[in-house]
Amino acid sequence: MTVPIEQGFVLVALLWAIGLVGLLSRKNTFFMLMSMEIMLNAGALAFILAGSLWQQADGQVIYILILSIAAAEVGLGLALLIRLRQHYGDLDIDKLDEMKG
Amino acid sequence: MNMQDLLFLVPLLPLVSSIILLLLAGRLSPMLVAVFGVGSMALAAILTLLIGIEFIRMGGDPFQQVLFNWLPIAGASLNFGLHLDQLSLVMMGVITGVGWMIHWYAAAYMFNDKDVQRFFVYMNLFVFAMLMLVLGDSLVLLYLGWEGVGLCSFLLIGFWQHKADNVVAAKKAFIVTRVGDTAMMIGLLILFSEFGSLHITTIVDSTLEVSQSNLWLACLLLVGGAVGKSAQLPLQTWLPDAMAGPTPVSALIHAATMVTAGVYLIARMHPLFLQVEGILTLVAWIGALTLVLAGIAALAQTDIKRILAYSTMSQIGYMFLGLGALAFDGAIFHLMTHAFFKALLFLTAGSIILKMHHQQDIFKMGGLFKSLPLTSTFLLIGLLALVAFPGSSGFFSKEAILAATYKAHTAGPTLWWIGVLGAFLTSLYSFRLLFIVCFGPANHDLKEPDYKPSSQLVVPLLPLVTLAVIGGFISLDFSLVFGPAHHPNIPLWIEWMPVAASLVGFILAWVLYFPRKAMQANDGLISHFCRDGLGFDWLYEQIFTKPLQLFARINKSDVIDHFYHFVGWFNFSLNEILVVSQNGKLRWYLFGTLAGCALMLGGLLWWR
Amino acid sequence: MVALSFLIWLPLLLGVCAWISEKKFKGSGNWITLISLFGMLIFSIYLGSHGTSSLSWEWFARFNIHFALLFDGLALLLVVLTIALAMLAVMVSWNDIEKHRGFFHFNLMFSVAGIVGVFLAADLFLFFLFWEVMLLPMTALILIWGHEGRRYAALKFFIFTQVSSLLMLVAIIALALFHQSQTGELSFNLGQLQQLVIPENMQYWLMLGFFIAFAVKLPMVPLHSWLPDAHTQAPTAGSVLLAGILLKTGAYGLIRIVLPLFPSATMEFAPVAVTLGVISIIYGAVMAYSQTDFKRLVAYSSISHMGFVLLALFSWHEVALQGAILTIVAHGISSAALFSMAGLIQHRIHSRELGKMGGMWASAPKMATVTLIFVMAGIGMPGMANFNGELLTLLGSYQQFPVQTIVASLGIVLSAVYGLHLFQRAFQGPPNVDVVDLHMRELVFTSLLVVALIYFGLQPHIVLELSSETITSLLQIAGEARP
Amino acid sequence: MNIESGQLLFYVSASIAVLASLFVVTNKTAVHALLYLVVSLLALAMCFYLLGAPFAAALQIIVYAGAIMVLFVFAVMIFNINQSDIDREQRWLTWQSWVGPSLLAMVLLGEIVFVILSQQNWATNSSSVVQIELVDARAVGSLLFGPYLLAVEIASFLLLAGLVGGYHLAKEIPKKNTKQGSRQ
Repeated sequence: MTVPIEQGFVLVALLWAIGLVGLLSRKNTFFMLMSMEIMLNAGALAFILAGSLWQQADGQVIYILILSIAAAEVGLGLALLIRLRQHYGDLDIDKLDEMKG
Repeated sequence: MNMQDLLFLVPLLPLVSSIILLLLAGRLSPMLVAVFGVGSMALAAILTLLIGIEFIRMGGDPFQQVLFNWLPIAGASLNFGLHLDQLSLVMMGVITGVGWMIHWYAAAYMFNDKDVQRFFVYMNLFVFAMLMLVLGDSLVLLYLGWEGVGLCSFLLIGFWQHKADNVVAAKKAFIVTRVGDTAMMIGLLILFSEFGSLHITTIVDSTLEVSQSNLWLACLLLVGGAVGKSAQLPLQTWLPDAMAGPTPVSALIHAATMVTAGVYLIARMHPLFLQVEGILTLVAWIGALTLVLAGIAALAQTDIKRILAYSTMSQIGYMFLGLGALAFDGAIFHLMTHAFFKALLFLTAGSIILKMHHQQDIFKMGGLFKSLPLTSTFLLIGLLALVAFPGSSGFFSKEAILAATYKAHTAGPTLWWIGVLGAFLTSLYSFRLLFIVCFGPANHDLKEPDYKPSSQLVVPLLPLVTLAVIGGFISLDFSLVFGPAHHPNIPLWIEWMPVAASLVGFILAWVLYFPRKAMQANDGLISHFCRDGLGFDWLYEQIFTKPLQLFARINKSDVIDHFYHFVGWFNFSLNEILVVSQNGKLRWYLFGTLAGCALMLGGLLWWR
Repeated sequence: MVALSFLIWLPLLLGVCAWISEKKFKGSGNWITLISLFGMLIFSIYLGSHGTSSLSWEWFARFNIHFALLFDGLALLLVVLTIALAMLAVMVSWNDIEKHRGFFHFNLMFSVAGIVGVFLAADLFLFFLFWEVMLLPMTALILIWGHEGRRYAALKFFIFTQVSSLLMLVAIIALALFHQSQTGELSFNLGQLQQLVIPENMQYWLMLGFFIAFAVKLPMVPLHSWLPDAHTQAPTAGSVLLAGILLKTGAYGLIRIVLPLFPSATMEFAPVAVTLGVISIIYGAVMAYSQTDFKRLVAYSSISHMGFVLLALFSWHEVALQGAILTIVAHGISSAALFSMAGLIQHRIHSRELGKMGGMWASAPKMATVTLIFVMAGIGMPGMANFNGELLTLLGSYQQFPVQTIVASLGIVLSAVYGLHLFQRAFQGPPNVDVVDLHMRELVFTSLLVVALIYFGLQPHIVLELSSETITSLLQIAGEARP
Repeated sequence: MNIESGQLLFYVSASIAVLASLFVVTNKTAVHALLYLVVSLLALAMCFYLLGAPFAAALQIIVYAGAIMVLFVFAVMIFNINQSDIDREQRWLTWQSWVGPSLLAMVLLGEIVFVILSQQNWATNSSSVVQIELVDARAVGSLLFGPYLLAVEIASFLLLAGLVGGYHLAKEIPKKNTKQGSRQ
């Protein structure tokens, strides 16, 4: 099978941009988390692409590492969201602005 | 034992006495204080006499005594050494001799002052410094004495320091003379760089080829130092104010010794002055101008001590004139006779002031010949010597200066005429003083009788009276310092012209000031102008003091500091601005970060 | 020689002892500090009597950094001065310190250790370390025991010194790297670095890095503005140490590092440095006259005096170098003396304002006399130590920079103006306050200071002999560097 | 396998992934969005498979779309989302909130795409089309437990930390510490 490699990377960029839009425009932290998943996936796809480009397994290794990072991140993130929900009743990210200068 | 080896004791005695008095402050009775203070001076004077006799017997060759190594300047190590020659012997004689009398008088004058011990600390210290000035074998040692007398002068003018005026006068005296001192210091720098040494004999006898312009500048700066110390134009303003000190101080420091240090300096360094063109003429002109201006200013004074102060200024003007006219010996001669009669005059004035309960205004005196006959006689004798009455000491010395002035190539008839004018002014203000103080109706309620001849306030005056009368017959020999004395042949009328001028002055004074009724001080505009020292004080105030004070007031908090404050403020403001962006909103940060990425990436692509 | 390093460890150790014993027995800290300083004084003189000694231990072998000390005549002179003035600082603040007395003594000894370290260090890394070490206790002294504006003053002091020493650090590292590029090995050793032949342009920049650090410490106008605040707000002991010794570390750095390492760059830079020195002299004097605060006035006068040192050092003339070292010693004594007088007065009337003083001679003649002597020493009265320094400085500098030296001489007049201003406002005029005269302890140390000032005024030989080696080597370097 | 159909399959799954992602981002209901996310992940798994990484594709389905998404689902359950949440979501999502992010994303996307397309030599062969070869799990495994062992260990630490942290954070907290609690 052949895939035009730059088209693959355009897909990566597209997914990443979509995730970015979600991350920036959603106030709901839950949606932000999901947008981040999309972005992570875009990154993962980039590694897989590179791996198949060079015919090496390293891309997949990195994919596995990304996977574990995503798992940890989601675990922690969701735990935080649960706390957030308990505190404020909603998941408005802009309420967490106590670190302002 | 050779007497000359004891030379170091002459300055040491007053110093030791001063230190003892300082260390035992408040523990000695006034009597003991007087014994220490005057005794050390008496010993020093006697020692000086013995050394002098021996010195003359040995033929007057210069004598060096090195005490210890002082400043190991690389390549020009400087000793703490004494140098005795004919010039310094005369100076030493005047300082210890006249100084002894004044100390003696002062012991009686200040006996009841609670700070008499402090007074003698300063007085003895002053004598030490003055002796170092004249005996020092290097310019640095001379400078040590020079500054030392300045310090003592400062302390003694402000001796009664609870009065703000005295304190201000003391400060003024110190700072104005310090201006001169600084000029002299710069002169020393130039001399050192030219001659590679600061030893006086080395410099004076040097055969090195030196740049004329540098030497000229050095001489000018030395004159600057001399002018400051000797209260000549343009640094004369401090002397009248210095009269705030006790009267014996005025007699010792501001008449007999310290103020003549400038004359000594120029006489000491005269070979340098002879090497450069024009500088002696400048000295002569400074002297001539000062003597006339001081004479005019003296005419308008009402304070007896200020009259004498201006008179001192004017007499030192004569000495400068003499120096400028190459009559170095005449100038030193006048220095000596002036020390005699001016010390006498000041001490007499002190006696009068004491009787008058510290009243110094001559218009509040009057008719003293009747109430204080002895004191008034002393005053008369002193004034006669001052106006150079033929036969008195002042006559010979002033004559020597004026005669030399007429002939000298550095001076000339114009300066001579100014000198004659000065003689006229001298006579005018002297007899004005005499007439107003001693004749006419009494403007006071003095009941006490005059001092007894055995009084401690009279006895020290007797040697001074004697010297004021016959001091002119002392023949001084300066041949080894200034070269053989030469007496210019001058027409007879020139010799007697100053006497005639004095006579005219006497007659005019008789007409104007002989009190027929109670006198009042003239309060016209010109009188005021003259009384205030011809406006120099005002001028200097405007030029120097006011700007400095203004700057001090404006810049008290240091303008440079504002720059650092600005840096601090700038950073704080920057912080304030940046804090706005730190709004705590996560998405905002993310947006900022990514916008930055976009910009950088865009920039990279644009300029690739 | 191991004993040499004790000069640095001992004050630290004894400082801790004083701290602990002050906690247990109130008032014992003073004695312990004083006695241990005295012991150190004897010890350092004993060490110095054996001539130059040195020590070098490997420290960070990887970077070729050594714990290297060099104890020569100049170092001995300054170490003795340091310890003596630290003793003065203890005696002056005998009863002044109310809180954390033990910690105060520790800080004092800590700063002594740092300063002695600076004077002894023969390795630039070590030098920098001590340079920073002495900053900390001094900041603490100002911050904890200072007067009303202490926070501001301490911060300012810290920032100025820190920023400037960063420049020095950069220069040190650059120098070490340059050594590596020339010889293949890093080196921080002063002696080795002196062997380097540094290109003109690079020399100039490195020199500037060091120069600015030392000029801030010196201090030189316009980098002086920390000094009046720090001196004014510091406790008396702090002011004594600051004025007496800390300023001298700047001059010492110039003598030890800037002049020998970058001779031709300093010669090129000399007109600028000398002019800045002259500006310091005049500006410091005028600013001193402007002040109404006793300590602030003395602080500005220090700027003026240290201007003479700068003028002398950059003249590269033997006489001027002698003058610089004499001025360093003399100013150390006289300014410390004046600051201790300020401390004694403040202890009595709780103010430093000259306006609140006046006529104090009437009630305290001894104090007045002593102060008069200190002031006179400060304004360069011949026969006192400061005069020798100024005279030699001027004599030497005139040979190289006549115009600047003549302007500098005007400082003599201005010094009289501020000196008399200070003395008269405080002690003369109508009596304003009654103060207690000096008592025994105060009389003892003030008279010692008077004796020292007059002794060094008449017999400056010992100072010059101790420093002659340094001066000779500097002149040799100069001779090689001059085209 | 047919080359044409493989490529076609890639385009289709890529389109699905992009569309599903768009829905994730724009959807107002958390559960719907979550389901779209699962779709997107599955589509990506398809891509992985087509790119010759069957092991990664399997992991994507099992771990990502399976385990991780289950976590999300549990979270949604705990959140107990109701109509008011959806309404609030409606309020928050104004058209203005999309403008800025979209513009920025467009710019970045444009720049990145420009970078990607301007690279001429992607691979050693002159054509930009790569012949995909299968990289199987064995190769991945030997690499993972060979040179990447340290990374694996670190990842295990990370997961452990995530586990502990998640447990600690999501624990029931005492009422008095919550803002809600203090308000009532």
